[in-house]
Amino acid sequence: MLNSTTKLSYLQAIVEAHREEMRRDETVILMGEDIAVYGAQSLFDEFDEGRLRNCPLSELGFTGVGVGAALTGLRPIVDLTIASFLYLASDQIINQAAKLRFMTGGQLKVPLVVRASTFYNNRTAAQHADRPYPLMMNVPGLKILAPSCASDAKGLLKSAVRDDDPVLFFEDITLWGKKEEVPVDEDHLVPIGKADVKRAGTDVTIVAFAGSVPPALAAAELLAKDGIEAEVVDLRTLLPMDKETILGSVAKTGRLVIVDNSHRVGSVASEIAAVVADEGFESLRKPIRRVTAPAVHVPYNQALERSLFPDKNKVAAAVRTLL
Amino acid sequence: MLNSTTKLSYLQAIVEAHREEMRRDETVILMGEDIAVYGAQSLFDEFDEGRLRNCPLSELGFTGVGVGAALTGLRPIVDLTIASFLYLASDQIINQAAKLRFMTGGQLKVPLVVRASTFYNNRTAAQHADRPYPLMMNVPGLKILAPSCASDAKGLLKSAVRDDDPVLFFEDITLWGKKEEVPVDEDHLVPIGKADVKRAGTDVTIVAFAGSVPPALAAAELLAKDGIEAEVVDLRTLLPMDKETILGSVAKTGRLVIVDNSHRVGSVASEIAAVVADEGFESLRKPIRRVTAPAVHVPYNQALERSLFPDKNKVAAAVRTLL
Amino acid sequence: MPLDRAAGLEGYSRMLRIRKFEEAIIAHHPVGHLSIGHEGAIVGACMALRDDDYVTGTHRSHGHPIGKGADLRPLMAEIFGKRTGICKGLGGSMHLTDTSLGLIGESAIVGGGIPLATGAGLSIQVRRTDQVSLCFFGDGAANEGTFHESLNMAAVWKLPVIYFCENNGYAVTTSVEKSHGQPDVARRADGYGMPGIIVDGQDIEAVHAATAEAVARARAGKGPTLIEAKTYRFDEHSNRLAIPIKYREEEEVAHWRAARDPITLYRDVLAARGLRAELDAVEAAVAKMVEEAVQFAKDSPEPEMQDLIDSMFSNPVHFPADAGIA
Amino acid sequence: MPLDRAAGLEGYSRMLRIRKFEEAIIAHHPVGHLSIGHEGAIVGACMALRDDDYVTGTHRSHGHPIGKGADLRPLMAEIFGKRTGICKGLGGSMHLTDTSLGLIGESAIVGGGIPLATGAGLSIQVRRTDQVSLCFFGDGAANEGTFHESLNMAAVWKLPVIYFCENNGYAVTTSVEKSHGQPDVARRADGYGMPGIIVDGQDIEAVHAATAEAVARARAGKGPTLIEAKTYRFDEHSNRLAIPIKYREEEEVAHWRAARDPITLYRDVLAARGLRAELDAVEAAVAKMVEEAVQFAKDSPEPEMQDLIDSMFSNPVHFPADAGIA
Ligand SMILES: Cc1ncc(C[n+]2csc(CCOP(=O)(O)OP(=O)(O)O)c2C)c(N)n1
Ligand SMILES: Cc1ncc(C[n+]2csc(CCOP(=O)(O)OP(=O)(O)O)c2C)c(N)n1
Ligand SMILES: [Mg+2]
Ligand SMILES: [Mg+2]
Repeated sequence: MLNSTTKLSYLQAIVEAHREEMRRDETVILMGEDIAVYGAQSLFDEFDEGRLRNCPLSELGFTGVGVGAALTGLRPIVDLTIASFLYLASDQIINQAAKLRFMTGGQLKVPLVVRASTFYNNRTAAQHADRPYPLMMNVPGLKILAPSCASDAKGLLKSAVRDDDPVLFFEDITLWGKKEEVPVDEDHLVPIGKADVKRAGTDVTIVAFAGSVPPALAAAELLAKDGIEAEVVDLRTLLPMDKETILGSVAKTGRLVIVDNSHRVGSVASEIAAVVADEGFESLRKPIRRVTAPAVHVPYNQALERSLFPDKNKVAAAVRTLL
Repeated sequence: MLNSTTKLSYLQAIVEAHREEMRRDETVILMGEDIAVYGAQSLFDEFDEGRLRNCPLSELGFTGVGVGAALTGLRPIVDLTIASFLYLASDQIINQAAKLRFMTGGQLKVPLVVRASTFYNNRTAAQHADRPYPLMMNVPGLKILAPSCASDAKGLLKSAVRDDDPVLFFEDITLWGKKEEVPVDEDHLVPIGKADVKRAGTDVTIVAFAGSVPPALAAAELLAKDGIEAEVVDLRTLLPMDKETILGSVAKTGRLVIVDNSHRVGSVASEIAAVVADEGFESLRKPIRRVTAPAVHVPYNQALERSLFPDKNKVAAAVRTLL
Repeated sequence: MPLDRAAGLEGYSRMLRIRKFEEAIIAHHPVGHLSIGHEGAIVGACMALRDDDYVTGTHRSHGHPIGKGADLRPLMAEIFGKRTGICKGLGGSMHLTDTSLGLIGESAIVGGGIPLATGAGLSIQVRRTDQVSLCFFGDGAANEGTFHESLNMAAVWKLPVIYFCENNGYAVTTSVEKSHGQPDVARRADGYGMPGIIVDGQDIEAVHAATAEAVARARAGKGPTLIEAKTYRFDEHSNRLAIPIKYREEEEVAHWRAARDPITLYRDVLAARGLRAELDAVEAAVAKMVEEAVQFAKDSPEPEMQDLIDSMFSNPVHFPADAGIA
Repeated sequence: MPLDRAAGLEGYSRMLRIRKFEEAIIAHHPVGHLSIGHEGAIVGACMALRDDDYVTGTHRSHGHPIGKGADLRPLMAEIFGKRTGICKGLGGSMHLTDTSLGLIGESAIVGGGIPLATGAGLSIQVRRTDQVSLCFFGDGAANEGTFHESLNMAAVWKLPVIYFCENNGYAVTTSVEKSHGQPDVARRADGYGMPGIIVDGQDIEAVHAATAEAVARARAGKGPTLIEAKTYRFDEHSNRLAIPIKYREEEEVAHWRAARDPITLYRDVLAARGLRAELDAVEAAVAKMVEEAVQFAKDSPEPEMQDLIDSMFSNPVHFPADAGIA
């Protein structure tokens, strides 16, 4: 039983994590707009509306309500649905959730999870398609998760709910439907702050996360055909970053390519590159390449939109420039 | 006359830029809370309240009002006063100002300037002391300025007002009172996107901006006593960055230290490091060091607060690790 | 008071253009949020405006430019994501913004357009023109902070803005009853010292009359008005979003479609005014317009990376060189 | 109805503690935003609460914990930035938050505390306790989107929250007349289907009565109330901010100080009730409390980096190792 698994999609795994944690702890609640539309409808069969709050269109307000509830005995999960709406709520996340414990000299704790889905490659255009992880990385006091597969999504979300600090949980809609075997163990947790080597290799390190992991792995297969063995590190937690795993891999390969679906300038990839250019410089044999979305907005036209994001060919090409 | 100058503080220079641009172009207006308190009181003698709008406490709203006015024939300067309030307005800046031209296929232009003062080292604690430049660097469509001296502040702000794209203008209150000779020429403009070598040197490149320039220059003087000649590059524009000047300097020195008052993780310094670790790797002889504020919030206690920020000794020490 | 003959027929034509344009979308390129059911509210409001008045809209963006009288071809081409689209295929279904008719942005960030319309009002006041600015938004948007902040500013500054709420009773699956402390958005106006008016959104002439009065107030420098048009969304929230739950009764939908359709209701009014022949002519003309629009969209080329690049900045600096475009 | 003898004297004592605490700040460590003038509003509201009821406050944060009955020593130590401060010297003047009395945050982001208080109300409702949550905010804060979004949610969900506006007529230099569409914050309540009450903030017993009624409603599950206390700031906005312009008349300030001081007004009331001796005793006791608080603050050590590190995370991961602390 403990080691048995069940096939779930990424989104189903997220819903299961809700179900298990809400069963385990009655202080866990879910808040958001039209939560039933975003996968949670099955939860209504089991939990009452008191713990499943459909909110008015008030992102800043209900995120702050989640913070206030977290300060007073609940463990809220606030679903902002589409990550492009995160900006509206950012003040409560940055100035309140991330700072209240500090500003009160440790008197308070903020066990809050904020979910947001990066809604790109979906023909919804510039106001829906942002991947704003980097905007939050500069904020002390937050933890930021961005899983690439169903079991990590489930295990990380459960860890987030049990964590006493505010956690941002980025879902990737390009992965929502992706199915895999997921542990059924209700205490299957994925630790916050640990990367996962999704593929071992010796010639180059490819660091990726969330929706950039599939193209990274596909590129590794392409390269393997030419005898190039890429190690693919799935970051999983963006903040705090697992520097040890990244630096360890680069120490072995001497080459680093970072794949990130966010805009190039000020990206997650930039932070990883900065860390390695300082602490891993001695092991670097080649420049650090970032394969990212360019610093332009996301267009409605589907072909143009697709052309902006990293794919296996772009990743493989970047690797080849280092050989 | 054209080459004559007058002694002004950094804040006075900013007010003069307003005065000159409001005289030159009657579509330029200033909006914000208690604008008289933030240096603009002398403008009331010359311009009517129609163009000097004291706004209600509605940061998201009046920033969006500025965007709407910019779309319809005005060139608004929106003063958010303290940069820690930027998060409240971020949705209108990111989802509207930065995207509207793109989303309309170029039909619209957004000649908007948003001012925000980084209010640190001032005993106002965590909810007032943020330096959130990096949070905006990931946003395509924006230009971000952060001057370090009165003449750059005046010249850059005037360029910003004349620019047809949205521009974020970060003022640094640790510099507000700093006086220097400033050109009186009403067409004295500092170009957006150009860094300035504030001190020439051959042994190490120190990149800094805004309030991190004084410690960088002071460190250079310290180092000079030991015969180490540091080149200090004042970035001035954070987005788009003047890569050419940075890479050119590193090509000469082979060593790079970046000084940034923002939090370490996902900082402006990280982006610079990433660019150089890719495009300037061949000229790098040593690791890239970032001297930043640590990834913790800003405390009220003055001694603790001061200890967080880069100073000449920390910068000099970082340089020495590269020799 | 009723619209005169010509205006009445034009109003009927614009309502029908919205309906047929969106039926064509369903048939040829099913994307986005439809305004079917809202035509009376949208066109009634737009008919009270001049071409040089400003309008902001929402994710439900098709009706607003059509109501303002826009050419259907670039709008349909935009739906198809084509280069000849009103936004070069970069904006898409939620952003049909035709600036030649004063539209300054259809915001897919709910509530995001409210400050923009307010800013247009400020611009009008500072530039001392006699334009007005009209802001379309939904019942759900009325719960966003931007609604509160914007209406208050417009009231303090007496800006020439008409806040026009298309209250269709729902925000996706969430009813007004479950998301508003009390159900009338217009009742919030008093808190800002602003008049708030409720009007039947299915009656184009009632909407036009209420809006015309608010426009007159605004042009006279008397400040903003909040108008709430009670209307209904005949189709699902978006034909790209699967709705797994039942949130409104079939009978309710059926009733509105059968008895409260703004187009059939107004057709009867105009027919009773003896305009049968003219109505037939309008219907033929609209059918042709929509057909041409679809053909135009189909025949149009896709946008290219250069179009995207050209749309990013008015004054590019180190761009596109440093953007990392492959 | 009047406060009984003990409660009246306690109310007088708390008002006086605020006044003397802040006079000591002016004398010894001039930082921050003073509540002098607001004592009647603050204490009248707090006296209607239990120790386990929640309170959120503002940048003008000294009065709220004192009104709730907090020990003055850790508060004064916080003003001095000392390690023994209620927030270890990390929060400071704008954030005197004593969680032992239900305070969950004094927000220096104007309007930022309104959702927090609302969330405490949600928590109470979900956990099914009979606590209430009281939210202090200013007239300026009432123009923030958080005010609108929070009050609407509290009304829809019938949360046990009391929204208490300290309307002192100004936000820094901006008067209510120049920043609100109409001057009464309480009039906005109707838009959310919530009762809105205006009370004289200089009359502690009137404030207490109004708040007690709202608290009773909230405990009974009848939902939130908006209370607007008309009050006045006797000193400048902040004694750290230079105000270069004249935004209120000296006569106005003089009138409030002379005729509308909540402490002298209430002293007269209690004196008339024959409590002169008790009042003298209270005054002596308060003077001593404040003296001890100042001494405690002066004698206390500075916080260290370790205190800062310990306050960052409840569950640190790779911290402080990766934070870049020199
Ligand atoms: C800020 C924001 N929050 C949520 C959404 C997702 N969303 C799109 S439309 C919509 C409902 C809007 O309801 P309403 O304002 O009544 O307009 P309607 O769709 O009914 O015309 C929601 C929640 C969004 N686009 N923007
Ligand atoms: C979001 C935000 N905007 C602006 C400020 C700067 N500020 C601090 S207090 C204040 C005035 C607040 O007025 P009010 O709410 O009436 O409270 P009062 O100071 O009168 O007690 C302002 C504008 C801030 N701290 N936070
Ligand atoms: Mg609706
Ligand atoms: Mg006030």
